[in-house]
Amino acid sequence: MVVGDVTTGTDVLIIGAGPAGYVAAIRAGQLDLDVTLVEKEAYGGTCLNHGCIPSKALITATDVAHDARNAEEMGIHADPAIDLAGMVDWKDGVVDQLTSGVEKLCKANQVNLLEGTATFTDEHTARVSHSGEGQGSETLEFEHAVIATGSRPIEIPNFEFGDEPVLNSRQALALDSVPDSLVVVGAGYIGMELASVFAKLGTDVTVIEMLDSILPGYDDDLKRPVKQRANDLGIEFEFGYTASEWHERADGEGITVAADPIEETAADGGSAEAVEGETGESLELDAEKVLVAVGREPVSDTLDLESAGVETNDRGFIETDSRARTNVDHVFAVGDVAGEPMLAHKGSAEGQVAAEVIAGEPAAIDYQAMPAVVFTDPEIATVGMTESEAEENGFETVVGQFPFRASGRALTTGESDGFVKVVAEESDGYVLGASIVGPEASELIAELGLAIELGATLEDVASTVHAHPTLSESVMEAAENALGHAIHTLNR
Amino acid sequence: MVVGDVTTGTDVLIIGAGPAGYVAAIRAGQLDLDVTLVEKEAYGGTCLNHGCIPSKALITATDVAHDARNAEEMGIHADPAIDLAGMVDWKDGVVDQLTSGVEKLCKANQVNLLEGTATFTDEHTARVSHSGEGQGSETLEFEHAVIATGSRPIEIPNFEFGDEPVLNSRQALALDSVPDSLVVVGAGYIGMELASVFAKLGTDVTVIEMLDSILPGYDDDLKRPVKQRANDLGIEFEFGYTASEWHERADGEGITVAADPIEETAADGGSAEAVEGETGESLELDAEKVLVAVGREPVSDTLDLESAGVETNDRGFIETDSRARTNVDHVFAVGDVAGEPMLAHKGSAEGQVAAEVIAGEPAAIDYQAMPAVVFTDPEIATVGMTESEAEENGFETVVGQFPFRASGRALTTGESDGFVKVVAEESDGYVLGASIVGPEASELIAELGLAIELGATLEDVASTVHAHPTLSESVMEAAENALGHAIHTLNR
Amino acid sequence: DAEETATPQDRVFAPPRVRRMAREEGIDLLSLEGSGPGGRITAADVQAAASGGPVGGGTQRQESTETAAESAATTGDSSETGAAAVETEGRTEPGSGAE
Ligand SMILES: Cc1cc2nc3c(=O)[nH]c(=O)nc-3n(C[C@H](O)[C@H](O)[C@H](O)COP(=O)(O)OP(=O)(O)OC[C@H]3O[C@@H](n4cnc5c(N)ncnc54)[C@H](O)[C@@H]3O)c2cc1C
Ligand SMILES: Cc1cc2nc3c(=O)[nH]c(=O)nc-3n(C[C@H](O)[C@H](O)[C@H](O)COP(=O)(O)OP(=O)(O)OC[C@H]3O[C@@H](n4cnc5c(N)ncnc54)[C@H](O)[C@@H]3O)c2cc1C
Repeated sequence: MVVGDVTTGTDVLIIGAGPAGYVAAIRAGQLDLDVTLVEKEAYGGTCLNHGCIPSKALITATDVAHDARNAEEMGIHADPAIDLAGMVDWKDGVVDQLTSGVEKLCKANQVNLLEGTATFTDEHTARVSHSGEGQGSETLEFEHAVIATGSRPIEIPNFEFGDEPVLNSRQALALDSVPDSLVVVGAGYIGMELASVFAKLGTDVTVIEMLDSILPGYDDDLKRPVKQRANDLGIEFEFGYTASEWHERADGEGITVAADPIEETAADGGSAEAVEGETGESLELDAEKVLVAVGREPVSDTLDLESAGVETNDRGFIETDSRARTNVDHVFAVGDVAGEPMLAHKGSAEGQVAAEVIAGEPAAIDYQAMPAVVFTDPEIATVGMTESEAEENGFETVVGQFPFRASGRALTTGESDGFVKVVAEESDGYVLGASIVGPEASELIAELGLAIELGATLEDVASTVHAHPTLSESVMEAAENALGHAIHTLNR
Repeated sequence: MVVGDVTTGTDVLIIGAGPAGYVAAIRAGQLDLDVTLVEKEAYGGTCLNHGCIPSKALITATDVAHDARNAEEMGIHADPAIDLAGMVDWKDGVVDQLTSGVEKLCKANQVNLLEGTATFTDEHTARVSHSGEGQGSETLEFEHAVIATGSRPIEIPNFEFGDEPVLNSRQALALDSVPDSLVVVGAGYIGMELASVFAKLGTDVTVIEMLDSILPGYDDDLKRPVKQRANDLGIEFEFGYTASEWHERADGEGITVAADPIEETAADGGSAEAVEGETGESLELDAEKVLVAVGREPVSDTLDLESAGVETNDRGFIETDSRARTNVDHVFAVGDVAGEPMLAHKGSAEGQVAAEVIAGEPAAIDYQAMPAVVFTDPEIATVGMTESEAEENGFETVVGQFPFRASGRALTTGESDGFVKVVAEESDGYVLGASIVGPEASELIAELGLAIELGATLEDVASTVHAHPTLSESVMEAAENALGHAIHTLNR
Repeated sequence: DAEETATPQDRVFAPPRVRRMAREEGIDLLSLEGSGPGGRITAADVQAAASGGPVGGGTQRQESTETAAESAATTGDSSETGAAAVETEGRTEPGSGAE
């Protein structure tokens, strides 16, 4: 361990060991660069420690219980008991396995790992301060730097994450007892994923959302099955409201969350729930806890970026070119800090590009299609353009659709809500985009991502033999439907 | 309904409404041909009524119970009770929904449906006899015929499917109470799938197999996780034995199945179980029922094929060319009756080709890759060539592999046995084949099937962004591994 | 970049749409040199072979019966009413027929 101020040199300094930074580090190591990866908290970043992995672990585990509890139709009678502390232990075990794996992979690829907080001191040096007792700081000289400091949850006025009943997603994923009731502020994907988890754990969940529907940005037809399922789970929604403050209840039995109606929404009657006889009135919701999930913001303000001359835009994101370069030629930015979409695989892909560009390879961010998945019940997955995006981009489109209720495989799993939709260019049939809501949407989207990347046409997808009985046949059928000759659904 | 002998004409006569025949019929209807589909028993054939669909329904349902029962590690404590009669009712409901859907789709595509048994009377006519009381028969004149009569389970000497404790797969899928104990003869995919179902229902299962391992034809590394899981489920194996006869036990408490050692196996010590101190000795296994699943044979002997001049090979299969044509130009054969692989999607694909060829389209069976799935626990899925097949075909190959235990998504589902393996041509990196054993193998194989059909390279697959956290990332990582730069596993 | 260790002669690397085009044109793909990545045979290669020379604008591509169906599907699906139509058709799909 390095104590005091020492200066060491490195070819590539990578700041932040989330999926963007550690992937950049491993790839740079593979390319024989001398790499130092600095992480202030935990290898794997938000994704492995407090995001993708823990959330998906709890989603899957609560689904196992939920599916068994609701399988009477299938002749299965079960009344599973959930021990959340045990579930969280298991989840923590999964996280440990993956984060220690990341550490090992870094070492095996000759990445120097350094624990500490990095700040820039000038264009070619950074200071790394170690937080442990007796640990000082050190100065690192670098040829290239890769900023991969990620993002953090946005706080809203009067809801501080330090205060006990107020949770961010990270704290919610670490609870070891099930709250009786929970208010979720924000119906984006994180809010909706966690709302389902808690509802399946038996919590009474109410979601407050400023806009008039869940999952802003997704097409209505994709949201419909998710909203329906959420209703079935007993999740309540208050659209058109914004959380204003919370206070302990006088009876000491929890908190009250207050929410004000959004002017516009109330005015134009956009949200049925918001106007129903109480226009302009505030809501008071009693609950045990409140989870604030209103979005994430880049971690770009704690790095002394100015010392390196690196600029951010007005939202705090570091803008980059197709080589993942910032305005400073030898400094790169990847992952959430480099902008939307704030998704792990987007960060990993950028991390690989940054490493390859530094190694002198002709890499570039030139994906035709970036997938996105929402792990709600059912899942939503999209890749490429939606129909309206394609049209805005000047394409004449043809659309094919296949409902899972016509899929033999879906019926045999008892999960047949949703559909596969494929958008293609009309004249030559090139696949432009796809969206799926339903069972295994997250996995099924992969084939369509490959189709888009390879410039495949509807005919290519339709004439590839898909195994029976699988959900992936629905992808083929959607393509056939667009061509006018689906077998298991009517065309036209 | 037609009574007595009437002659009607049709452009296309299709015999058998399984996935080969009904798909041919729907496609022919879409192409505006005048089609008559004759079925003697049930729309949807073996697959929907007694094969793919009912087996997958029971596999999924028993998995729901099994997963809940074994989720203590995840903090879930459940003791599900299974009511097999209820489960079978549910499964029958799924089957009904699909078969009535097939019937409706046929009608919507202007297919004439005829219930009865068809036999050829000459090259251009067939007789259809109706089985109902008072129903006679009729003669159909056709321009083209498509034979899609499928296959049936093979009987072995002394085990007749009519005898009560002897079951074929169809009868096993229709049981409405759980047998205490079951001997399964044959460790092919049908035997193994059903062995798992019954083991998960609580039956003591013993599998007798002539050869020295499960799932003949599959590579050892693919079989290993399946064999392991079967052992964990308490399934016992007797390799190197062949079932010779069965008899009721004297105490009336069930039956005894006798099995003889296979000479060769015993002689060369191929099977540890078979030789262990009892070489050459017969086995006696007590059980409640015995399921015989030793393979399937084409239904080509009940059609008076000679009258139409259509030939079969020595195994009874009708040989066809790449247009699905038999030796008689206007007669086509599709599905199980036209040869291996006897899989539903292979039959459907051939059915489409036959319909299109009859309509004058330049269709052909020119798939580069035919997927195959075994729905064991875990699933096995393959497409294209194995490494050794590729080498036999003269390719220099490179192989990439990714173990699910390194997949974040797999760990969050608690299912991380198995791997993805990709075989590619070395110099240009064309993907030639893939095999997967593990969670959702059946769905993951689709992307690789498309890759092969499109002539995609390893690089194409590796540089397609895959959503995180998904199992499909493992496909990308296997491709990266073949290229020497996987991120989440070490490269050679 | 075609090496000696070239791929076995009877294997064609071309997507299904190109294979069908070749069949329509009566062209044996094995006789073509691919111009796509790694030597993959492209639609343009088939068109070039079909017209006995270099490719033109690519508009001559023969569409089979699918063209009509495609445009029908487009008009149906690109509007709100198209979506409604999909719903209605659903009634004849497998899976939706159970009482
Ligand atoms: C609940 C939740 C669920 C999610 N689910 C998904 C999902 O299913 N799929 C998906 O694609 N995405 C998901 N995300 C988003 C995903 O987590 C992020 O997109 C991803 O983590 C971004 O990766 P990154 O490497 O850019 O940043 P991060 O993962 O945030 O990592 C940044 C790292 O940098 C470190 N760091 C910051 N500043 C410094 C410094 N000055 N010095 C040293 N170290 C520093 C931090 O400690 C952190 O470890 C989810 C997020 C949340 C919160
Ligand atoms: C337990 C089991 C599980 C299986 N699982 C899978 C799986 O997961 N995936 C997969 O791909 N395959 C699976 N199969 C195989 C699959 O069922 C067959 O490959 C498929 O059914 C073949 O389709 P087909 O149309 O050729 O024949 P069939 O489905 O056998 O249909 C033939 C039809 O023809 C009718 N018929 C026969 N003779 C006449 C006549 N003379 N006149 C009128 N009608 C006639 C029959 O009544 C029958 O309905 C499974 C099979 C079994 C038994």
